[in-house]
Amino acid sequence: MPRTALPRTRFPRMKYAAPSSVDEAVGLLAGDADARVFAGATDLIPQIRSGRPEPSVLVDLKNIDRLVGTSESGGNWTVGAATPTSTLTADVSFTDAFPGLSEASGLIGSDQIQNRSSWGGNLCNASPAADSVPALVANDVRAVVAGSNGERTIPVADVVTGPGQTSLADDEFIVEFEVDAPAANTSDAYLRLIPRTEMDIAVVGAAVRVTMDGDTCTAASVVLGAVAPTVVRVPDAEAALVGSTLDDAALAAVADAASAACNPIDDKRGTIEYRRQVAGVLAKRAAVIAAERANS
Amino acid sequence: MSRTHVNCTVNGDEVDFLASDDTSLLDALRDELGLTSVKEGCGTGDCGACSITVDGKLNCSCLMFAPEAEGKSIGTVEGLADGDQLHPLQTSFLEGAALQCGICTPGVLVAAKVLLDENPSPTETEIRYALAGNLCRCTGYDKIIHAVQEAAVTIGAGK
Amino acid sequence: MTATENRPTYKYVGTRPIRHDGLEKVTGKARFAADLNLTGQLRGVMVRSPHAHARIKSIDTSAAEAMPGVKSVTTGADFPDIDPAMPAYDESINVIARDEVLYHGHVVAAVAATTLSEARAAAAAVKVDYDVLDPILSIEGALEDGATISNKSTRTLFLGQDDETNLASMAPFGRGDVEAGFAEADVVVERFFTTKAVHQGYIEPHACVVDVGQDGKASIWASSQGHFAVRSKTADILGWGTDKIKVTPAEIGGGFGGKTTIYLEPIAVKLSQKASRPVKMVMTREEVLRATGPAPAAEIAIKVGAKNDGELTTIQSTMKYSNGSAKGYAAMLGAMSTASYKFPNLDIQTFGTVDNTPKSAAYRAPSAPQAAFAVESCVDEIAKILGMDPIEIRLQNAVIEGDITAMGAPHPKIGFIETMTAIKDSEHYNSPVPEGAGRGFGTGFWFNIGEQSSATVNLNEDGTATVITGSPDIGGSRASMALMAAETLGLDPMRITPIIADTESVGFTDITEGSRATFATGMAVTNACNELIEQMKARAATMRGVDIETVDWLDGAAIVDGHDPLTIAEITGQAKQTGGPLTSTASLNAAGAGPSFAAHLADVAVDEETGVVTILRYTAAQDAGTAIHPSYVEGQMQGGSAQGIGWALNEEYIYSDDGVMENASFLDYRMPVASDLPMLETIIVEVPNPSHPYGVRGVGETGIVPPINTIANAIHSATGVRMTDLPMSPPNVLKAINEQK
Amino acid sequence: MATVHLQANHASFTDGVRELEVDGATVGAVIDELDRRHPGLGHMLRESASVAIDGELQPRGTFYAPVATDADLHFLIPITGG
Repeated sequence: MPRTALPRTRFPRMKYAAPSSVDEAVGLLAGDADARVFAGATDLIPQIRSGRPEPSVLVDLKNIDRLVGTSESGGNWTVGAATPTSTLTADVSFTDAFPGLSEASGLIGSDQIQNRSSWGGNLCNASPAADSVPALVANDVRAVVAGSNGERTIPVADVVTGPGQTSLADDEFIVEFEVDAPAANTSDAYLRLIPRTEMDIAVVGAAVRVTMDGDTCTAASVVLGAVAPTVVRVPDAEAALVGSTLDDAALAAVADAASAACNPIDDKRGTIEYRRQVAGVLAKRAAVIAAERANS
Repeated sequence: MSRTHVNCTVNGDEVDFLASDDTSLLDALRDELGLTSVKEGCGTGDCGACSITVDGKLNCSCLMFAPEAEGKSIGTVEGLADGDQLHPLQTSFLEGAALQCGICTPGVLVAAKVLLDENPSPTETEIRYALAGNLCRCTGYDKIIHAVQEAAVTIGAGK
Repeated sequence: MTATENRPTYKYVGTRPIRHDGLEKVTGKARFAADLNLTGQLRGVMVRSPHAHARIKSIDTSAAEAMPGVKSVTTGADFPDIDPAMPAYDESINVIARDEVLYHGHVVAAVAATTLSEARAAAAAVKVDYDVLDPILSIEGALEDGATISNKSTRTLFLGQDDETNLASMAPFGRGDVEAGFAEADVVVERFFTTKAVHQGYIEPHACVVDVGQDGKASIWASSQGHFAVRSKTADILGWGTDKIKVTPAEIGGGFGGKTTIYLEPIAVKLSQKASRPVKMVMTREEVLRATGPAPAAEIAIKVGAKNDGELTTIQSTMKYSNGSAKGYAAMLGAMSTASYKFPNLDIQTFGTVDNTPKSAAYRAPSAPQAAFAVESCVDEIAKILGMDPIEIRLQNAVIEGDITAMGAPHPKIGFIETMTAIKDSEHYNSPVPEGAGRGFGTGFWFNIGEQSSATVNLNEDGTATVITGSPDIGGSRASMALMAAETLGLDPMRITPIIADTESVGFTDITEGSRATFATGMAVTNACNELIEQMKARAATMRGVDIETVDWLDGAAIVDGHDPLTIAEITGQAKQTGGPLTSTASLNAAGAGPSFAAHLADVAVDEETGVVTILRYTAAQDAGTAIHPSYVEGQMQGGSAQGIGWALNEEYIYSDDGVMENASFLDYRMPVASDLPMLETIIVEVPNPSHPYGVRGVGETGIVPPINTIANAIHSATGVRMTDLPMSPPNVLKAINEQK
Repeated sequence: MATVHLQANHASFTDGVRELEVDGATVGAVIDELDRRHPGLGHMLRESASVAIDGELQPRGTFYAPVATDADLHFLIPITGG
């Protein structure tokens, strides 16, 4: 059934609410299944324009102190779920500690979007192409989720279950993220392919984190985006890296493993063949960058 | 339909307006406050014609709900000039012929102002990425980039 | 940088004053159509077809009419039927469907209500019962035996017959003997090229505000490339007289050909008339992409022969262009674009098709970029086979004045050789190709047109002047009008106020298209100013008490021997005593438009593992005839280049099997952003057009023609891969690289 | 006699003949004569054709332009632009 060509720029019925505490927000969600939380609305508003069902209540999370801002102690970071990604990319100590996570966050749209986009929104929009998610997973980041039954902490990898689908209950939302200090000689990198240099959705994304002992890789995580319904962790690529010096053979194995791990679709942004081939290329290139960073 | 009473400052003036909760800040600025320099080119945050500053940060007003402006300081191109004294960017755009049809110009000027406030002497590449969220279909960007570079020099010399 | 053939030196023409409308545009005060609001204004919203092709069985508007805030509703039944043989027919059914919808997003009804959200809700409540038909979505689909007829009003009249067809045109162009030509050729290159539909991409969506008064007269404020055309087209579609319609031009936020036609105005008039209230209609970006004219998709089979010495002997081609849902000349316009080279033997078969995609509209040098992609790629390939320099082989075969075009008519004076020579002499061409990159050269041209223009020039009592024309300013034409008036009168351009007047305040003026405004309207301005000089000489004779024959005009003053010169201000200051105000009007239908040629040079890097093409350096040279305001000539060259680069690399319409455009947003319809492009270097070549008082050719169109073939040739230099399908996007380039390995 | 050159889409009215000798003091007179010989062609040339007289492109709708006895007339498809 063709989509309607009827345009929409306004959102009838919807009410706006800006709670100032987590409990207040949970209350709003618990009372109304059609209520929806948002931070930057950079995905929400275009979705409503394109005809998705309109929420009854728009719950703006940006007025809750805990959801906006970052804190660091002993190299471990806590990042509010609605913190603008421009705050993270502008934070030198954060970017030094997690260069790949920072560059992935900084790739979510233009400067205009960067001042609105957040990890919480990028993750819960549950797009397979979300730029920050592969890097969050590669860094084993955890999400603190609040709801009627209190709070729980889960790996970011367990949040998205499919395109537009999350494991969060209707009355739950992410409050903050916990990022552990990286081990010694560990760093990360994120690369994505878009047809333009900006303002595009990733056709393929690849995040790699490695721990190096001299020239030898002792630990690795390789995570792909936009090549399957959810982000894909690639154990075979990780195995190919661990114990290697990232020599050509190892990198070729990484590329093959990454291509093999893809389960992509043909769509307006890329073909299956293209996504498979480029996933290997980006995984290989990201591994080299991460290793250089780990040793510097 | 419920309407929210919103208080904010726009280009330094305290203003208030009523906006139904389903209104975008773009529509509120244009229809309630008459700030028609803020243009709708796409309504999805992809063209930057509706660019404004919110507490000094660059935003697409089409991606904000009007009530989100409560207590915020909004800036548009109407506030760029100081009385009859044009901002150096406005002067360099005029002298450098950095506009043709002019529909994207207000948004480009707002984005360029934010860039120069944060980075007084940007490289060409930095300017191009800072303006990547502002589509222009007339100029090929060349004269826009040159005009921003020119304004950076003028502002630097003035300090 | 400018390369100039010796032409007269001017005092003002060729200078770069600040444009007269600039201040309003950098302060946000400029009023575009969507910025206007009238008291009691309603908002109008279209009801659009969810099907690409269907018969309308019935439309029930009763539910919509009963909804809150709704003041009027209209359907195709409110509009007169027009004879399909008349030019206005296609425009009329494109504005609002009658019994058949021809593409997804085709308007079937419209609603006006007190608020936009009420209007949208009501539009959604209009019930349309469709009988869905097979959509024709491709050129092959349209030409298949037994294909569904995509638009039953399309007839074979162009063949002197009257049958249903999916063909809009079918015409050969030819000369010489191609068989003999190929027989004597040492090298023959044969290729098949395809291009997708692309959009003009103006940032301002179509918009208008309409108020039909109690006297039944419609006042229209609209964004268009020609407000007189908005008046005549709206009158035709409504069956009204032009005296019942006044159109005031708003500032236009980009057109590039896409605003030479109309979509909203007749419907807004109907909604306003029924509601007795003003109505504003503004398209969304999605509506613009789904339902306003893209440039045609094309399929071009081509075979070019050459001798070992580089002489291009023969071209044979079959050019197929989609016109979208209505008739057009797209394919024939494409064939004309092969007129860059002498080609003693030429055989081009053209086929224009009609399908169930939006009615195509003009886009900068319509149909030329597609054809030039094919021709210039083959010429580049032949040069590489023969080991010749890509500029040398073109210089050897380039057309000059008197050479015959594909249509048989000879070329007037043109600057093709001079333009290519400017690139050959450029620092860019003479610098080494960057490590690992490839360099490409390509060319293109457009004929340009003249047509009707009017201008009124008033001299004010203090010696300032007002220049009033009917040509909307889409890229700095106010400044060029003022400069030509300044040069003719000898008056500082900053003392001249250029105005674009409504349809009741200036003489009829055709659309700003075909690069005609500075050429034709500029000619009218110049004529009016020359007439004013005669008037001022007469006034000076009166003031000095001498015979008019003894009065000369020099440098903005009347010269009478033995007296001080009389300045314009002195003459206008005495106008009351010497016969009243000084004013002059000139109108014309301009002949002798001069073709403008361009040559482009690009250095590109190709990531052979991802197919990503990066443009490292770009230079464009173009013959402007005379550059009235060089900054805006450069602007036209740079804008055309950027649009051509977007067309080459990433822009395309992507349709689902049921004819729904899948990328109807600026996120997925990928126009170049600032970080995609390098600086766009320009070289203005000036080979004056003898048919214009200041040698103007018009520069708007040509810049978009060379980029596609220039970049394709550069990609070949970098990778050895010959790209024949657009866009040359990362997936398509990587696929071509893989296939070559 | 002026020499008239037609495009193929016009020649469908002339059984494929693309070049004709025609008398006429103006473009309009030439079109009228062509229409007399080939009914329907006149309407097509008036509605949808540009004309070049001895190589100079005339604006659409110029029917009173003088035609010299030895003139070369090319009827072209209507040239427009963006």
